[in-house]
Amino acid sequence: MSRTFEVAPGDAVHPGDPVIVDRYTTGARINHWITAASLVLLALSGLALFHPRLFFLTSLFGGGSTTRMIHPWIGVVLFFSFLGLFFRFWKLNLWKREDGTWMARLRDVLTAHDEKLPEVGKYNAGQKLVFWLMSVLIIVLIASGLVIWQEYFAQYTTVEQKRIAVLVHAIAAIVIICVWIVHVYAAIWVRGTISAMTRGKVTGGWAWRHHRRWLKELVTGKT
Amino acid sequence: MFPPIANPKAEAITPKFGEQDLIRRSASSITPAAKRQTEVAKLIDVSKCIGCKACQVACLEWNNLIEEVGINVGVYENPHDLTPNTWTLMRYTEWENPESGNLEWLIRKDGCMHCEDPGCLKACPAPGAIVQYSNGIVDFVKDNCIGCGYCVKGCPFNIPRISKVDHKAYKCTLCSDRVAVGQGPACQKACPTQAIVFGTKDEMKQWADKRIKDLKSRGYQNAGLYDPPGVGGTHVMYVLQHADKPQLYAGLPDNPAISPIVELWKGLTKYAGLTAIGAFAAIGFLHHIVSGANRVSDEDERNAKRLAGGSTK
Amino acid sequence: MTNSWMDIGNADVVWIMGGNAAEAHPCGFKWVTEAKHNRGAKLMVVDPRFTRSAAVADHYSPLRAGTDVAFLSGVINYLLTNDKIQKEYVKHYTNASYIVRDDFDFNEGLFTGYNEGTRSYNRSSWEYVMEPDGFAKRDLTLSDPRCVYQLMKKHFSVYTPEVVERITGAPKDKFLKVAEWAASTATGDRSMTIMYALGWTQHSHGAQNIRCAAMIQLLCGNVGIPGGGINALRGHSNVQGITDIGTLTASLPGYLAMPTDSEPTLDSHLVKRAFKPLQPDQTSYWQNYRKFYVSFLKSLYGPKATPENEFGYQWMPKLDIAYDVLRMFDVMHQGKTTGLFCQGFNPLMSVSHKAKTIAALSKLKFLVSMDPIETDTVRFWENHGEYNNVDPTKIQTEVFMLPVTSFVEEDGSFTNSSRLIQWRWQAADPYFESKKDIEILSDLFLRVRTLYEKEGGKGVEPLMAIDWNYKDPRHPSSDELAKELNGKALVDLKDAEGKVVRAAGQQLATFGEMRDDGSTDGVQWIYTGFYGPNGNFAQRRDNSDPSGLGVYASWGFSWPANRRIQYNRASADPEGKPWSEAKKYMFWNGQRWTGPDVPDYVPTIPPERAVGPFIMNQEGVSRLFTRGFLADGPFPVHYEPFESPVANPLYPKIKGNPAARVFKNDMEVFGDAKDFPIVATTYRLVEHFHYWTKSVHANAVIQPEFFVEMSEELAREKSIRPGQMVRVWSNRGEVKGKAVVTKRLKPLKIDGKTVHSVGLPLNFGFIGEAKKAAPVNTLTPFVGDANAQTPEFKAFLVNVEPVPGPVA
Amino acid sequence: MNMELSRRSFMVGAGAGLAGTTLGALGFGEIEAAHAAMIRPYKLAQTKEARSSCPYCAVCCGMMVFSAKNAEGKMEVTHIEGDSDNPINRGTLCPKGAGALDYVRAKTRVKYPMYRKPGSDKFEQVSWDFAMDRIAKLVKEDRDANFIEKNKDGVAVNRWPTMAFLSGSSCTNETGWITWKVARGLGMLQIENQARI
Repeated sequence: MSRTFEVAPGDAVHPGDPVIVDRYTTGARINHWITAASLVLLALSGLALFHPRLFFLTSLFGGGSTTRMIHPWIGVVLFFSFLGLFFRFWKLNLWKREDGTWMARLRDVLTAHDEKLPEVGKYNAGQKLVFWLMSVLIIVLIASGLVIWQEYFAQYTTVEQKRIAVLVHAIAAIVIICVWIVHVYAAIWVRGTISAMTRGKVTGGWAWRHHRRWLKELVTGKT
Repeated sequence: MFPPIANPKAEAITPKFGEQDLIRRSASSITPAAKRQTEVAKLIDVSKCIGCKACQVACLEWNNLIEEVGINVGVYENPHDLTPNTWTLMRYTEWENPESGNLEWLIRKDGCMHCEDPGCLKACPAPGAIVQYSNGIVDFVKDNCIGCGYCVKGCPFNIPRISKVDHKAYKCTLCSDRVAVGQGPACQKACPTQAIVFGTKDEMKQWADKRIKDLKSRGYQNAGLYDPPGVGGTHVMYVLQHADKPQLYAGLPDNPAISPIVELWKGLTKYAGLTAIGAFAAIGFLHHIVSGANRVSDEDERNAKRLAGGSTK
Repeated sequence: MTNSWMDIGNADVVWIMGGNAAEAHPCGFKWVTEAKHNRGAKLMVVDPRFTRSAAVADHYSPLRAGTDVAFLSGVINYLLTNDKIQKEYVKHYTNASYIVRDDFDFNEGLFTGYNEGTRSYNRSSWEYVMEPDGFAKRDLTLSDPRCVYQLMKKHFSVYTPEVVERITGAPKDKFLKVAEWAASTATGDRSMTIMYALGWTQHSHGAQNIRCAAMIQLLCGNVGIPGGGINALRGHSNVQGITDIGTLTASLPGYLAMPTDSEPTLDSHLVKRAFKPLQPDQTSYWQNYRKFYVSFLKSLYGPKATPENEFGYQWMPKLDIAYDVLRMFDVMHQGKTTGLFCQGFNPLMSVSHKAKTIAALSKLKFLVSMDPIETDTVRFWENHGEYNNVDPTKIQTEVFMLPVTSFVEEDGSFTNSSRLIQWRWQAADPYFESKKDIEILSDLFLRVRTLYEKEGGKGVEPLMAIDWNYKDPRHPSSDELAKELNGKALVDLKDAEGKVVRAAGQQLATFGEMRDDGSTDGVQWIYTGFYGPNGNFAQRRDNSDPSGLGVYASWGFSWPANRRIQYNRASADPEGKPWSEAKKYMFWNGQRWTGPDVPDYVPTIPPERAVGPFIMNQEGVSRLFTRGFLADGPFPVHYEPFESPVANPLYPKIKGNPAARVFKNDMEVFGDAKDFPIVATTYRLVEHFHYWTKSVHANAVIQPEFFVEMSEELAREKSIRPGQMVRVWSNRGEVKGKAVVTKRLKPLKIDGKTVHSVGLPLNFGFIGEAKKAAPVNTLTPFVGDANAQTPEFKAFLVNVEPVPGPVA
Repeated sequence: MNMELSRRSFMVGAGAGLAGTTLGALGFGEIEAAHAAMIRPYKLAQTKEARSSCPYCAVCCGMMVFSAKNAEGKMEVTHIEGDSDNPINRGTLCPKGAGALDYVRAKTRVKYPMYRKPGSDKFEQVSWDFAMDRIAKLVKEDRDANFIEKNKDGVAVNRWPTMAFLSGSSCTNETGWITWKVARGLGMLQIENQARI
């Protein structure tokens, strides 16, 4: 039986010591970091207007009014830049049978018993979950965000609709920040990961340990 | 006649209240002065109102507001709604009373109600952009306003308007600058029939009782005072001929209160949200301490090399 | 107003009809709300529209515009047939008991003496029967079939509630409630005030509308008492004062008359007017006419006025005919007028039949406008598209627009609607190059005189005779002029014992001090005392009110003689006792008349002498029957407006008021009900003042655009949507405005047929900040009241249709 | 309430813990200290007051007119409101009176003498002298042409029937008297005011 090929254009293996694996193209990396930066700025400016205790964050953006003005625009940037990521990655993030098993063994994931986990492709279930959550939440945020974008869209909705939107926006924002924390922490905890987004490369060992099938397919694809 | 307030003086006068008399300040915690100032209130007696709009003009003039000249769209309301420059507006309702069969022309002066529990202030994220004085006046502080429009969502009466020009929120100040020097609001001073009176909240309630008695004697059995408890009472109150049906008066809310959605947003969400974020951060932190980093072993590298081929030393 | 604004607070019933006080006089209307609040007074409003006044009324009745006489006569009939009148008052203070000549009669809608050709009456039969002793015959039992009371009962008996409903469309029950509430004040311990304005005067039978109201008040005993009276709510801030001054074609200051061709000498003028009393002991104050006239001439001609030259009487212009505003524009339209001065006046907006006004103005050689703001009139020659479609190149009129100071840039005295004279202090410097009227007119006068001195010309003597003795002749001060109005002693004035009562040069304290020998001057006898020996009383600012009756006797000065309620002698019964404690005002305390006000006559004249309160009348009493003083009859009669949706239901043959004057070419442009089935009425809006505030930003904001008010029924019938542009046209022109569809206007059943009405606010034009509109006087007919020649703005015929296009 | 309090204080910790520590250290905290002046300064200070009366209707409401020196050193009105001492209006004003300031400074206020030539489609600014001389000349021309000293019966009638004067009913009594004196002094009969309309 044949399985779908788990490799993205640009992924490649370079034999050597250690083996080096190309994971992300320059384009993908730039795209990611734009998204990441906007998300962080959005979180900071958003939180500033969300909780009085954090209002001081507005000074990062040159005061309350500019924060109010800038935040939605960053949102727009995030939306389109994430759209880029989405079209790059959505195929490889489709849910697979082994993802279920992987999720079932979350305890082994958290205790770093990777050997007990099924071989996964370029992305494991956790990463896929982050991907899909981000996608959904960003749509929710942009939609609710437009409703409460006073400067341009105030006249199109009722006060009651705005109230709902502002609540939804707040909740979605909190969730996305949590998802972001997971994402970032995972990258830190699983050593050797960050280079994937900085230099675009990981070591063969990293690939072997965390994304064995991806590595195998790269190799077999190569020979 | 309710005793008129003495004429204003053409000289500098030290304000009778100010920052030291705040009891609430948006997005910031303050310690209110030990002694609360006497609560003031504006009483609008709809049964005395002739809808002349003197209040609208007096408001424009005193506050140096320039409204634009609109058009007629088949009604008496002009402008057609509150705007950043129109802080008060006469709203007209023609109602045929099913009981008496008489036509009643109900005319209500719309504007900020100066709630005891102001939804705008609760919703406002900008420290000090909305303040409440211990005399009950809820005021917007332009320089602190960031124009986010949260006050619009917080207000149960749909009063604040955001300027397209300077992106600041505007509404009736109850002429805080006049009250501070012992005057009543400009609209109250102008009102030809004393449909608007101003004084301490107690005085206003007593005056309202007189008016309600008069109305009942004229057959308005449901005449009453509109001082909605849902927002802790207001510092702008109405005498209504039909206090049982506030909705009649151009949609005056029956029992206004800060929207539960806003309460949820500014309440639980605010706290739970940050807790969740904090928690996630903390858990990650702890997990790292407990389980340490997930490192790639040499063996992994060897396996990789074995798979990928290439020289070995 | 017989009473004051504040006095309205003493009323038990307030009746607003032919006016809309809440809308046109909001701050005066305050006193209605006070009466309601403090005394539980009832407010009733009768109006074609449910007005802002009606919005706070206890009772509202509609009626068809122009049928007030029928409605009011119905009330008179109700009072008489149900004997709801204050008998003692009627007996002693009205001419109810006077016997009328046998040859006086009324049938088929006409009184005796009508001449169809001249549209006028020979009024000789409208008179009392005179006794040999020269006094009029009376029957105090009121039983003589020829006494005024009996004649009234007969005359008004046709106006039953059913007939009233048939003519006016006012539902019987609503009409009866008004009558009952009015009757409730015929008791001596309750009072009713009647407040009216242009809604009564601007009809071809305007004077008779007001007559009806006066008769009702007299029958109820409501004249001369607190909270009573006939209260004309006047328009412009000083229209009362300017009318007192007499800038009216046939007037001199203080209601003295212009000389006419038929009065070649001073005596021939005076003899007609020194009315002798018709009852013993009556004051008949006009007996002093000569004193006032001579004092006036002394002010006008100064030292040049001497007994030898009839005090300059011969220099006075003499009137050939009366040039009321309608005739003025008719004459102008005939091209007989060279120049027009408009001082704070906008005739293009305010005179009927705009097309005629434009044609008339275009025939002028020159027009001078003196006004703080630009008027539509001063730009009548300018093309404003559909709103003023003229061709400037075809208009040869020279136009001067002179900048005049506004009210804050001048000082002087003002006489409000209730005869109260107050002073205004200057607050600011003149705006840009603007100058005060006084300065401009003095300058013009002196320049013209100089030209005559240099070049000579016609009428030099009368021109030079005018006394112009001011500190700065080019700029007389308000203070100097105010003093002139009051008058002074020119020599030491001595009483019978030869004691000097007023030293030469001293200001006079009352008009009682005026003399007819040239030893006093004084422009305006009714104002004498306002700037007396003790200074300028217009500036008095003591607002204490010891009686609590809203008299404020030391605030300003109320002419005549600082009297706040006129005819206040009638607040006491013939014995001098108050009619009731509730209405106690002026009364006889055994030695003198006393109370919070100034009595009508010498305070020591005892009640026994039965001197009547109505001192300006020869009878000393008021007139329910006006003798020959009105052109169209001694009793009111219901006549339809000249443009009416139905024939007169009582006298089908009579069109309009038979004694009203109509110019030929205007008769031709009356429309009839066939082409114009809808009744139109014009009115003012509270947001605007006349034609000024369309130029005032704040007011343009709160009421920006001309509109047409109509009932939901009419809108449905013509498929007009709210806010849609509609076209309204009469036989004289058309206007366009936004439709305001309202429940406040309702179709009425008139004589069995449904009649619709539209309301047309008149405050809009083509100059200013409000949206441009054609003036409503494009539509109005060019016909006036039979007596006052006030144009019939309030009832005429139009048609209405939607103008295709988007709803606003 | 206590619950609420305790929860809040906890949040403060969490909030700070998340980002506050570092950013707070950079001194952004100050922003909260910056308070804006809140109540607008009283606008009638440094004005002069005059007692006036409303120019509009015949209620003649008492007015307080406040003015101050403008750039050119002329006294200029800055605010108008009702005079509470006046027994008629007790300080109240209708929408016209309340807006009287906009009348004084109306866009269509006439600033200079303006003159429109016959057939012209515009006004041009002229001097007072030009205007008054021209009017005086026109007046004399017509008066000389149409003034009637005696009627056919030889009665002195001294009238000038071809000139009309509409006298303003918002002028002072004193202005009214001068108007009467000038108009009648010249012999005019066509004189009217707003009494009828």
